Amino acid sequence: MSELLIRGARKAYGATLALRRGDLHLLPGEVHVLIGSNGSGKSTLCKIVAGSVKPDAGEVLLDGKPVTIAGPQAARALGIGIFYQELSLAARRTVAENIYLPALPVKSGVFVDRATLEEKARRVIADFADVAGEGFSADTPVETLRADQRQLVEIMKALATEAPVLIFDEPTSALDRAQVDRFFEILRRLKGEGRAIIFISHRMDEIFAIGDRVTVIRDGETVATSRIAETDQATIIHQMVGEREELATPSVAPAVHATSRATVLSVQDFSGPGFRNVGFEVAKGEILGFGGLHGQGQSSVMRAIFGALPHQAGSITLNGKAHAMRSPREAIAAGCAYVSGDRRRDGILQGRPLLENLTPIHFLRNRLMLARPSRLRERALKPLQALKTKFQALEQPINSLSGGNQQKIVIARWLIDRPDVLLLDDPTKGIDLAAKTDLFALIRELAAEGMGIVLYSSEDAELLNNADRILVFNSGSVTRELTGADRTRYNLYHAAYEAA
Amino acid sequence: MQQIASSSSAAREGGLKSVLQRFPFVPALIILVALVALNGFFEPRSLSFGSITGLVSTYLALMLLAVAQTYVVYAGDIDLSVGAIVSLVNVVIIVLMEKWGGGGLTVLAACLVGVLTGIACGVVNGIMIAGLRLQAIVATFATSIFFTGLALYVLPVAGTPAPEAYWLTYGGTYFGIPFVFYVVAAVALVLGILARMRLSTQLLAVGDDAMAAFQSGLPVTLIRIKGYVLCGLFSALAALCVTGDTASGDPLVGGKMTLYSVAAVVLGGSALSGGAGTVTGSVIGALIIGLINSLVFFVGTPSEWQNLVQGLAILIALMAGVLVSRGARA
Amino acid sequence: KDLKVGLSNGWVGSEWRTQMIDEAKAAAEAWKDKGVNVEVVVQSANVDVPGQIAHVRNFMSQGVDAIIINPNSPTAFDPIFKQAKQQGILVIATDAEVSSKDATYVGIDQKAWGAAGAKWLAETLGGKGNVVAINGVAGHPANEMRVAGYKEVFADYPDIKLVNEVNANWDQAQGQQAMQNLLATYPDINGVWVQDGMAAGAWKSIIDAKKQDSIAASGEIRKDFIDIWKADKLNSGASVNPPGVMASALNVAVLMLQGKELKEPATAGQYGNAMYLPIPFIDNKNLDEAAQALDGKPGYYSYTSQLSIEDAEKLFK
Amino acid sequence: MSTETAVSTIKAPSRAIEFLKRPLVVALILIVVLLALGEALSPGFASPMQILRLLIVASVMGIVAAGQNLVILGGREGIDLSVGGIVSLAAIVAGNVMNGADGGILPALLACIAVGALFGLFNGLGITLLRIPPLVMTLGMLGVLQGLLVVIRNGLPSGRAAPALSSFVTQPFLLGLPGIIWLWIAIGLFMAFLLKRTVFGYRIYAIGSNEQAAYMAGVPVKTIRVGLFMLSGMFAALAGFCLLGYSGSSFSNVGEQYMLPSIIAVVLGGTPLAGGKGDYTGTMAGAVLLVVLQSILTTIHIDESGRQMVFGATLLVLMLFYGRGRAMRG
Ligand SMILES: Nc1ncnc2c1ncn2[C@@H]1O[C@H](COP(=O)(O)OP(=O)(O)OP(=O)(O)O)[C@@H](O)[C@H]1O
Ligand SMILES: Nc1ncnc2c1ncn2[C@@H]1O[C@H](COP(=O)(O)OP(=O)(O)OP(=O)(O)O)[C@@H](O)[C@H]1O
Ligand SMILES: [Mg+2]
Ligand SMILES: [Mg+2]
Repeated sequence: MSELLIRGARKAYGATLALRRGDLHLLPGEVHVLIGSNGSGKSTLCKIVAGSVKPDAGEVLLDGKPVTIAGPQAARALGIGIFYQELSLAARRTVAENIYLPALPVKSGVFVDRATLEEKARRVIADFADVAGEGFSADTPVETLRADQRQLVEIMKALATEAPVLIFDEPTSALDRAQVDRFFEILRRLKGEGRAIIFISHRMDEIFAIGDRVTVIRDGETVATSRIAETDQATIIHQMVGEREELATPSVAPAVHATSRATVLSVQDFSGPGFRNVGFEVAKGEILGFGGLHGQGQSSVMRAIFGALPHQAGSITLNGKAHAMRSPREAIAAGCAYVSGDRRRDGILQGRPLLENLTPIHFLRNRLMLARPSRLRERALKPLQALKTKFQALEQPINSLSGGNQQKIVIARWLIDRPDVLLLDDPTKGIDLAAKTDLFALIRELAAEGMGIVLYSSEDAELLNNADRILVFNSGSVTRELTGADRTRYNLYHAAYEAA
Repeated sequence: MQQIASSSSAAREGGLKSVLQRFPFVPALIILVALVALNGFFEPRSLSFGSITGLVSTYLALMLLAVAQTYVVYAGDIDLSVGAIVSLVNVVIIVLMEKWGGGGLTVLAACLVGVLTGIACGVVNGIMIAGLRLQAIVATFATSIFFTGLALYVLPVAGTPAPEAYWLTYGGTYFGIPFVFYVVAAVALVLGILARMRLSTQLLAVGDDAMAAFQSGLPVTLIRIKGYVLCGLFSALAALCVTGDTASGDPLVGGKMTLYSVAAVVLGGSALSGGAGTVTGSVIGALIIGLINSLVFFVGTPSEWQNLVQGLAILIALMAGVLVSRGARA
Repeated sequence: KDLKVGLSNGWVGSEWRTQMIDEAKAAAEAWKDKGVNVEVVVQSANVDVPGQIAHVRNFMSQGVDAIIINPNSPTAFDPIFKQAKQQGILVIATDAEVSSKDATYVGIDQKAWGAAGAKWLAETLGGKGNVVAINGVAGHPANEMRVAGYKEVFADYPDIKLVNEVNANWDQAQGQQAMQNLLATYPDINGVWVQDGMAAGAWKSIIDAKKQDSIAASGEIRKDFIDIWKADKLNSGASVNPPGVMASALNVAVLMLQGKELKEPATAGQYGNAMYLPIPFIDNKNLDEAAQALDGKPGYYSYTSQLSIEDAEKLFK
Repeated sequence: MSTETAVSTIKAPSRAIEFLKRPLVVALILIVVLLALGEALSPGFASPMQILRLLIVASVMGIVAAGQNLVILGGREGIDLSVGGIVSLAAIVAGNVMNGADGGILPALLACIAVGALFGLFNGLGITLLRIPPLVMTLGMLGVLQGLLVVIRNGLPSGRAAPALSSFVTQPFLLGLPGIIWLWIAIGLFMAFLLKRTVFGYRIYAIGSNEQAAYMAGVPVKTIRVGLFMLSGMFAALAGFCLLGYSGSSFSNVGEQYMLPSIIAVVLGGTPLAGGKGDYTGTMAGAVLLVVLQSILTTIHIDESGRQMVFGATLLVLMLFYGRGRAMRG
């Protein structure tokens, strides 16, 4: 039974004020939702509580007593367990070792007690056994797991602490529906046991499904705490965005049909790692959605079209010309763009200025040899404005931006020189609602200008609201095409869950 | 049908892969066996018991030094001062044994001081790199200069002999078995114990992703310092072996061994980036280096070509080691 | 009977060592004319002391009759030489002395080598002046013996002041840099005692500073230096450590293997197992002869001398 | 008690302090301090002539470090241990091609640059195509180069520098500065242009900071990396060429002393070994700093053991100034 009170937490990174005044009152037996737009300071607040970030000011009270959290170890000792948004896994260690890494069971004081470890891990894994998917066991090295499975390991790692206070910083961003459901079941059970739980997500439906109370944080400052039952989506969004009234109702663009029927991208009999016999066409001005459960080949198909994965069979025709697409370079030269949801791995150039992050595609498409910063700056500013990116100067390093704004930079790099085909592979992962709205408005605009767009999203609502046509993937193949009035949530789920 | 076939082939592949994952030194072992066979083919007497004993006693020091290097490599660090530590410990024990008279007990006491010296060097390295967050390659290069200076201070000129009691023991035979094999057995036992210790797993986890390990609540700084301490300890043990084989003090004796120790670790299938490897592999890697050197001679390479052929052979073995161990993980 | 002799060289960082091996091989060839088949097997590589111990072990595996070694350590080979002797192998060290009672040293006295250069310098300076020394690798026995040699000589000249000693690791460029630094801080030096390998570099700095007329410094025995020495009329003197030492050692070894006995047993030196060869000295008096001896040789070729078979035979009963 | 009760206003670090923390500035200040110290210890140390001579030595180091800098900036644990071997090889090749004749300078320059590029190419191909870690690949290549040097010296006469090259390196050329210093300045400008004003430069930083992301953004990762290692080989070869002019004749192992110090110069110049950050201006200051430090130690009259201890300790202290990594707990 733990009650956690955080008052006036503050953290600055150089000139960036990540957290201005973080307040949070967490009670035993509740799931307390923390919500706020990208870069509002949620993760920073969590990391302060978990001891991995040192606050500049503020106090933490545990059960009414002020405590010093000197580091992650101290936090654990105080009974605080955390799921990190960016995960904290050792890729080459096994699932079991990862789950118990902070507290490996020992015998004789120094030796790892393998038997106990495996057994304890099996018990934790058992909770997720049927939703974890293939190849998930206690002795699997984490590096061989899929993104959603890794997130499950991080969840198990947090659960294994059996801490009275548990923090989950966007634990569901890569999970599929069944996995989320299972996770929520467990959260409810823990809540029943009297644990105090912080839960962060950008998905409204999840928040209302699991939360008891919600604290909204805006620009590093706690603005309101209310009971979920006594608030609604509109109110929360209003609190999140402040004065930006027009965003209070999420704008849902009606499905617009392709303005021109000219095919810009055609993929036939396409097979490769994780997908088989996929075929489709994208017309100019069309937004084609990829749907289905997580990891059914949607991402692989996009990466293969983009040349980042090899394909074994099939053809890719872009603007009427066949391309082998052996590398991203070739795809980019052909007019293809790809935005990955995994920006840390595929997107950002860590530590480099925004300008350098924005220009690589521009260089390649214009075959430039010399870099003239003034010219580049001019080119780069326009797409940043279109995406409403928050930044101070093009010279600031990209890691000084929040996750969402980093993703906007990654998207903007493709928009300096318009591509013909835009492949969006879960592009809004970790982006806040306001930014999503901006982004989809822009995507629609780009389509209207004649671009062909392929969109995969792990959020069904996003697909349904934005795609003109949806191909539902199941086990690496397209099993259903939803058009026009068929694009309903029911149809989508039905196609996704039926046996391939 | 199709699915069944493909999944069973995946299982077979997985079998080989999991063997390599559990025992990443298997490729190195194969190279080692091949080298032993080639040595035996070109010079049958090199496989005689005496020659093998000689090989082991000569390269025992490098094996231990490779082991020392492995523990820091586990955590993604590197130690370019191991050779200097060997030199320092060598001169320290030689000078002490001479000063204290060279009797049985004083020899042991000197060895103890030597081991403590090695540990102290490890602590210095650990504090510099893990504590004060200097970059391992350059910081240990700087400490290696410092340790070498210290060794020169302790013994300005190579030459002071070790007491006979010391090197006769090292080179001696007991119950029909040469002393070095007892050492090998003892080392194997210690390594087996260390491999089962929590520290090994923690070092590997830190090497895998230090930030993740820290956020998980591991005392990363302390773990890395412990890695350097283990490294210093095994470097000191290597120095004891060098002293046994050379029976004298030399403030420069270990200098060239540093880069060989790194090569041995890589040959043994450990990743320099940390997080993966075995000490067994490193021991095998050290033997591979020794056997390459003797093979180049036994096949009758002209003297002016020996360096080039050795260099090429080691380069190729290094590349093969990296390629195979990556194949195991890919 | 055919003889098999193993040659071990543990450092390949200089042309001198290459020449040493080449001359030893040539000496083995020369025995053919005498009807003695001497087969040499060579291990020449950059190795550390343990690596060179492995050389000896490899020779033992091959069953050679004698081992001639240019050792990387004076004392480290005691145990392995003992084993070699037990196998009936003759062990001869050259160029650097070893402490093993089971080996014989055939080569020059490094201390006398250092002393000869110092004596020349002291006399050239008329017994007074400021002198600096540029040494090889600190802690290396050959270096330390040479240092002991010059220290002893300079001690006899109270007006010679040794103002600084530095180490330049037998590296020509480092010798040049060291000299440059020394010239800057001690503008009034009169003499430089420097070992071969670095002397050419030191002289380059002296010439660049246009001080070649006011400074006397030791020189080298390599042809390209001797050419400059002659052309620029440098005030230099060089004690010769001839690369032929290993050839000399080989000739002695073959005679020993034939069962001949030395007239005077090898008992010189600090370890009582040395047989010292004469140390030629080149100065301006005999520079022309030296230059003539090197005529037509490549630039890296060192002035050399060795015990011919006949010379060696004279040492035996 | 609270985590940190003081309600502090965040101190925007003052501009002056930020400026003083820049590696380049730190290095320059330290250079001045060391020169003053040297002058105090031995008058004449900081005379203009002597500073010029130090700069000549520093420029050779700086040219090697230019290549090292590029390779390190390119990330993926980029490092080039083979530069020492390439410097030696290039000096021998250049000496043999020109053999004392001024007319041979240009062919000699081209020949040794080609040799440097060739070995850089081998390094680059091993590192990109076979994905051997750079430390391992270049360490192995160093062994091969050392062997090659022995073979080559057996077949080639040792060459001599042309008089024009010697005077270019050691004699005043323009405005009282020797040609090599002008060359170094030109290389400094070239590097600044390359890194800040060319697409190649942008791409170096891109692959250095996140190779996978760079690949996905169409950067020809392998081509760039091979190019970096070729440039490193070429800079090392150019340094070998200049070194020939400095010392007049080529001799073995001239390059050995540049291997690890070139890395130290880069680190002292503020480029972390992790890559993706830093520039060459800092490295130039780092090279001068290193050379000034070394020569101060030559001029003071202490034992070699003392010199080495002071040198090692000073390097560690310098790294503590600005070579430190980030704390885990931000
Ligand atoms: N290590 C860091 N260095 C510099 N700035 C940082 C660092 N970590 C976070 N920030 C900045 O602090 C602010 C808050 O970031 P934080 O990660 O807490 O946001 P968040 O609410 O979790 O956003 P998201 O929903 O995108 O995850 C952002 O502006 C971010 O750029
Ligand atoms: N299929 C892939 N998916 C994602 N990343 C990849 C893939 N293949 C390679 N990479 C990343 O990019 C790096 C370089 O890859 P690569 O093939 O193929 O360079 P490249 O762009 O083709 O260079 P070049 O055009 O000069 O051949 C790899 O080391 C890896 O990190
Ligand atoms: Mg966050
Ligand atoms: Mg390619």
